[in-house]
Amino acid sequence: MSGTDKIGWSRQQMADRLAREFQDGWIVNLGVGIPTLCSNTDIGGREITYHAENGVIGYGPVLPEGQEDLHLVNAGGQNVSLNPGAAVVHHADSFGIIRSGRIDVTVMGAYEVACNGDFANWKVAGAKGGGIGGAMDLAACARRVYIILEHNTRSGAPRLVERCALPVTARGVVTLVATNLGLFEPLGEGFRLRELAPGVTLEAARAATGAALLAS
Amino acid sequence: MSGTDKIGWSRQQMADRLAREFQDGWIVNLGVGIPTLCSNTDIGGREITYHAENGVIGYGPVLPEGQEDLHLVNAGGQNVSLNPGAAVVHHADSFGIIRSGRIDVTVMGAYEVACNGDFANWKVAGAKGGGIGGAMDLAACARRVYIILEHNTRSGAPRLVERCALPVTARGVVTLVATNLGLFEPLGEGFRLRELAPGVTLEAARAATGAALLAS
Amino acid sequence: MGQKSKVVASFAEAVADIPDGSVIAFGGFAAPGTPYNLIMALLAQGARDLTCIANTTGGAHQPRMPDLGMLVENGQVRKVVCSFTAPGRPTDVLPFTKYYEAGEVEAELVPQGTLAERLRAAGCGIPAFYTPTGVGTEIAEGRETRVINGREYLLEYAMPVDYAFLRAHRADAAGNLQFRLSQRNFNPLMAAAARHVVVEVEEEILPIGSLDPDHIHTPGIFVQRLVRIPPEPEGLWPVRRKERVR
Amino acid sequence: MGQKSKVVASFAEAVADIPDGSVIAFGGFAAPGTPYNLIMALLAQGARDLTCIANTTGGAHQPRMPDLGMLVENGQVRKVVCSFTAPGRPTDVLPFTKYYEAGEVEAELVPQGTLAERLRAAGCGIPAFYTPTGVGTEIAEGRETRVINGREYLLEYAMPVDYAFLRAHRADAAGNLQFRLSQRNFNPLMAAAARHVVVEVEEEILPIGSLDPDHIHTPGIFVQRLVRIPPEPEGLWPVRRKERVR
Repeated sequence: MSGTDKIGWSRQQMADRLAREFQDGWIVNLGVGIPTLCSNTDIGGREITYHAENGVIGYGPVLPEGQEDLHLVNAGGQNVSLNPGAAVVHHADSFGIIRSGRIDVTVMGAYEVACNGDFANWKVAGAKGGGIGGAMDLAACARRVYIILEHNTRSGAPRLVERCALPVTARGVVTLVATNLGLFEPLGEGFRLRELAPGVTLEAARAATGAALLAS
Repeated sequence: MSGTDKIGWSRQQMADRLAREFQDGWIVNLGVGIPTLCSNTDIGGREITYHAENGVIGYGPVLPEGQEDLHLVNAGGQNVSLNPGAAVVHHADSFGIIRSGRIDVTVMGAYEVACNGDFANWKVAGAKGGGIGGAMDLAACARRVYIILEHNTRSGAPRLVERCALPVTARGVVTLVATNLGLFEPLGEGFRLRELAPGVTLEAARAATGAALLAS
Repeated sequence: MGQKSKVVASFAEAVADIPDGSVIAFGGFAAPGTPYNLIMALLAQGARDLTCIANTTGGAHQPRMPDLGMLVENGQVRKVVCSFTAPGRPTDVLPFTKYYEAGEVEAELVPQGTLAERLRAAGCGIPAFYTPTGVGTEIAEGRETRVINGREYLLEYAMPVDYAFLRAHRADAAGNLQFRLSQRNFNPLMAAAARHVVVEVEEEILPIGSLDPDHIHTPGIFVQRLVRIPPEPEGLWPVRRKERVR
Repeated sequence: MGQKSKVVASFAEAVADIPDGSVIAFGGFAAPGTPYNLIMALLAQGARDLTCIANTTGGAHQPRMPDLGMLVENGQVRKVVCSFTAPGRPTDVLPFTKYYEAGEVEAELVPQGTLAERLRAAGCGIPAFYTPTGVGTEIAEGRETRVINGREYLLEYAMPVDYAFLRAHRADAAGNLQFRLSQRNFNPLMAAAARHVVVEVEEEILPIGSLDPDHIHTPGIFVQRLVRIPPEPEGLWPVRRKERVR
C-alpha cells in the first residue's frame, strides 16, 4: 500500500470539498459509496434537490434503523427520507430528467480519470461483464460530472492518468475531481491543480499523478 | 343529391351494425361524429372499454346539460362520464396505448375508402392543411379499423372506390365498412358485401359503388 | 428541495419577459387544461414572431375562449405546430384558416400522437425516434423511413420548446402539479419539453409538501412560475360548449 | 370497463402456464417493487430457457431474497438482460457471476436509463430511438450511431416482453395499480411492455372503481392477473438490509 492514500483528505473531506461547489437550487445525483457522503456536508442555506435513478426527486437523509420506510430507497439501496416538496416518478421519467440535462451535477466514484475528461467506473480489468447501473446515462448527460476517488491504487499506481486503460463510462465529461490529495480539473493536456489537501506538497501530488499537473 | 344516401340504414343504424361486431373485453376508440353513436348501441352484456386520445380510459355516456364535469371530455370535446375502473393518463401514454396495438378497434368517419384497405379522412380536395388529430396514429396501429360513411357523396359519386383520390390517412388498414347501404369488407380486388341494409338491392349497391362488389 | 415559492402575483408578471421569437407550447385538449388566462396575458404582452405549439388553433366553438387563433389574429405568430390546421369537421370554420390561406402564418401539421411523442422525446433527452404513424401518407413524403422487423417506420425528431403555458388544477408552491381528469393531456409533456414553465392554477396554491409525492403529475423541478386563477370575471374558467360555429 | 375481476387465488395459479422460452421482466429496484412471491412461484413452477429482464440479478445483500440469480442457479435461465452483470461495488459478490463466467448463462448488459427507455418504447409502440448514453464506450462498439444537431447518438431498439412480474402496493380488481414511493421504478414500464402482466399486491384488492382515476400508475387494461400477498410467513415481504455479502 502506498503512502499517498493515507495522507490528505479523508473520504468525508473529499465529499465535503465537492459538496461546497454545489450552488443554490441545484439538482444533484450522488453515486453509490463515497459520493453519498456529500449529503452530510453543511453548505449553509443552499437548497439542493437530490435525485435518485429510481425516480425519487427530493430525498433526504438516511433514516436510522427502525425508522426506515421499506418502500423508499435511494440509488444505493439505502432507506432514505423525503424532503418537503418531493415527488416520485417512474424509471423512464427519471432517466428522462437525466438525459434532458436537468441534473446540475452527478458525483461518482471511479477507477480512473483521464486529463481529457474520460473516466472509467463500470468494469474492472479482465472482468466478464460489468456494473453500469445509471452511470453511463448520468455521465453522458449531467451538466457537470464530479469524480471522487483515492489518488492512487492500493499498489500505488496513479488513478489520474493521461488516457484510461479501463473501458470508459463516458468520454470528455469530467469537470472536477476530488482525491485525498486535493482538487483537480481535467484540462485536456493535463490536470489543473485547484487545491491541495492539508499536508500535501505539490511535488508529492505531481509524483502521484499519471499526467501533467498544472499548478493554478 | 342522389337517392342512395336516403335509403337503407340511418346513421344510428350504421353505428349499431358496427357496434354489434365489438367483442367482450375490447378496447374501442370512437372517432368524432357518427362513430360516437356506437356507444349508444345495446350489445348485451359485452364489456367495452372506451379509450379517448386525451388519455381517458373507460369513459361512459355523454352527460346531460347541467351535470357535466368541465374537466372531462372525450376526443370530440363532449363532456362524458367515467365508468368504474376508469383511469386517466397523459397524451404520450395515451398514444402509447394506441401505437402498441392495444386498441381492438377504431371506428372513424371517412371521405373515401378503397378496396385495397386505404382510406382518406383528413384532407379535402384543394385544401391547404388538414385535420389529422389522432386519426393517423389510430389508423396505423389499431388492431382493426372500421369506417362509417354515407355510401355516396351529395352529388352521387361513390365513396367506396378502387383507389383513393384524396390524400390517405393510412394504407391497407380498413377491415370493415358500414354505409347506409350495408356492410362491406375491403378484399384487395373489390369489396365483399357482407350484408345489405333493408330495402337495398345488390344491383343498387353495385351501381353505387366505385369498385367491384363481390357478393358473399 | 424547493423551499422557495414559485408563485407570482399576476398573469402579466408571469409572461412579462417572454421575448419575440419564442417557441411556446400551450397545454389543453378542447377546454380542459387550456391556459386561457396566460393566453390573454400574452395577447396583452404582445410578443411577436412566435412559434406556437398546441393540439389545435382553436376557435371552432362558441363561446370562443382565448386560443392560438387570437394570437394569430393579433399578428404575434410566425408559425403554428398543430394536429389540426383545418377543422376536424369540414363544416366547422377556424378563424386561423383565413390567415393560413393568405400566407400570413406558417403551419406544421403533425399527427397528434407524433406531436405528443415529439414533446415527450424533448423532455426526456431522446433526440429522435421511429413511429409507424403517417407511413405511406402525404406527411411522410420526402421524409426518412426505416424498416424494422419488417415494418416501415418514419423518423421523427424531438420538439424542444422555450416556454410551456399550462393549466393545472392543484399545485404546491414548489411547482408540483396535479391535473384533474382530461385536463392532464399534453400538459406534463410540454412541462418537460420546455426550458421555462408557467402555470395557471385553479385551486389555492398549497404550502410546499402538501401534495402526496406518489401522485404528482409534473414534479416541481420542471416549473418556474405559478399564478393562481382568480374567480370570474377576473379569471377565465371553462364554459359549457354551446354550439358550433358554422 | 373492467367489471370482471382479475384476482387469482395463488401465486402458483398465477404462473402455472408460463411456457419454456418466455421473456419475463421483473420489476423492482433494490427491495421496493420486487415481486418476491412471483419469483418463488416461478422457481417452483420450473419453466426453463427463460430470458429474464431486471435491473440486477440480485443476491449482493443479506438476507438474500428471491431474485434472478436463484432462477439462474435453478437452471431455468438462458439469458439475463440487466444494468449490472457484475456488482456495483467490486467488493460485492453476485451468485450469478459464477454461472456467467462458466458460460452457463448469457447476459446482455444495458445502461439503466436505456433499459428503462427500451421497455418504455416497447410499451408505447416506438420500435427504436436514439440516446446519448453509451456513445464512445465499449457498449457502443460495432453499433449504429447517428449525429443529430452536432451530437452523436446511439440507436436503441424497443424491448418487448412476454410476461411482466410486478409488485404493487394497491390495486382494484380491474387491475388498476398504485405503487408506493420508490416501489414504482420499472414496474409501470414493464407492464406496458408486456403481453401478460402478473402482479403481487400488498394491500387488500379493492372493488373496481375504488381508486381515483387521476392517481393510477398502471391502468387496468395492461394487467391480467392479481394475487394478494398473504402475511408472513406465507407471503414474502421486504426486510431491512443487514449486511453486504463479502
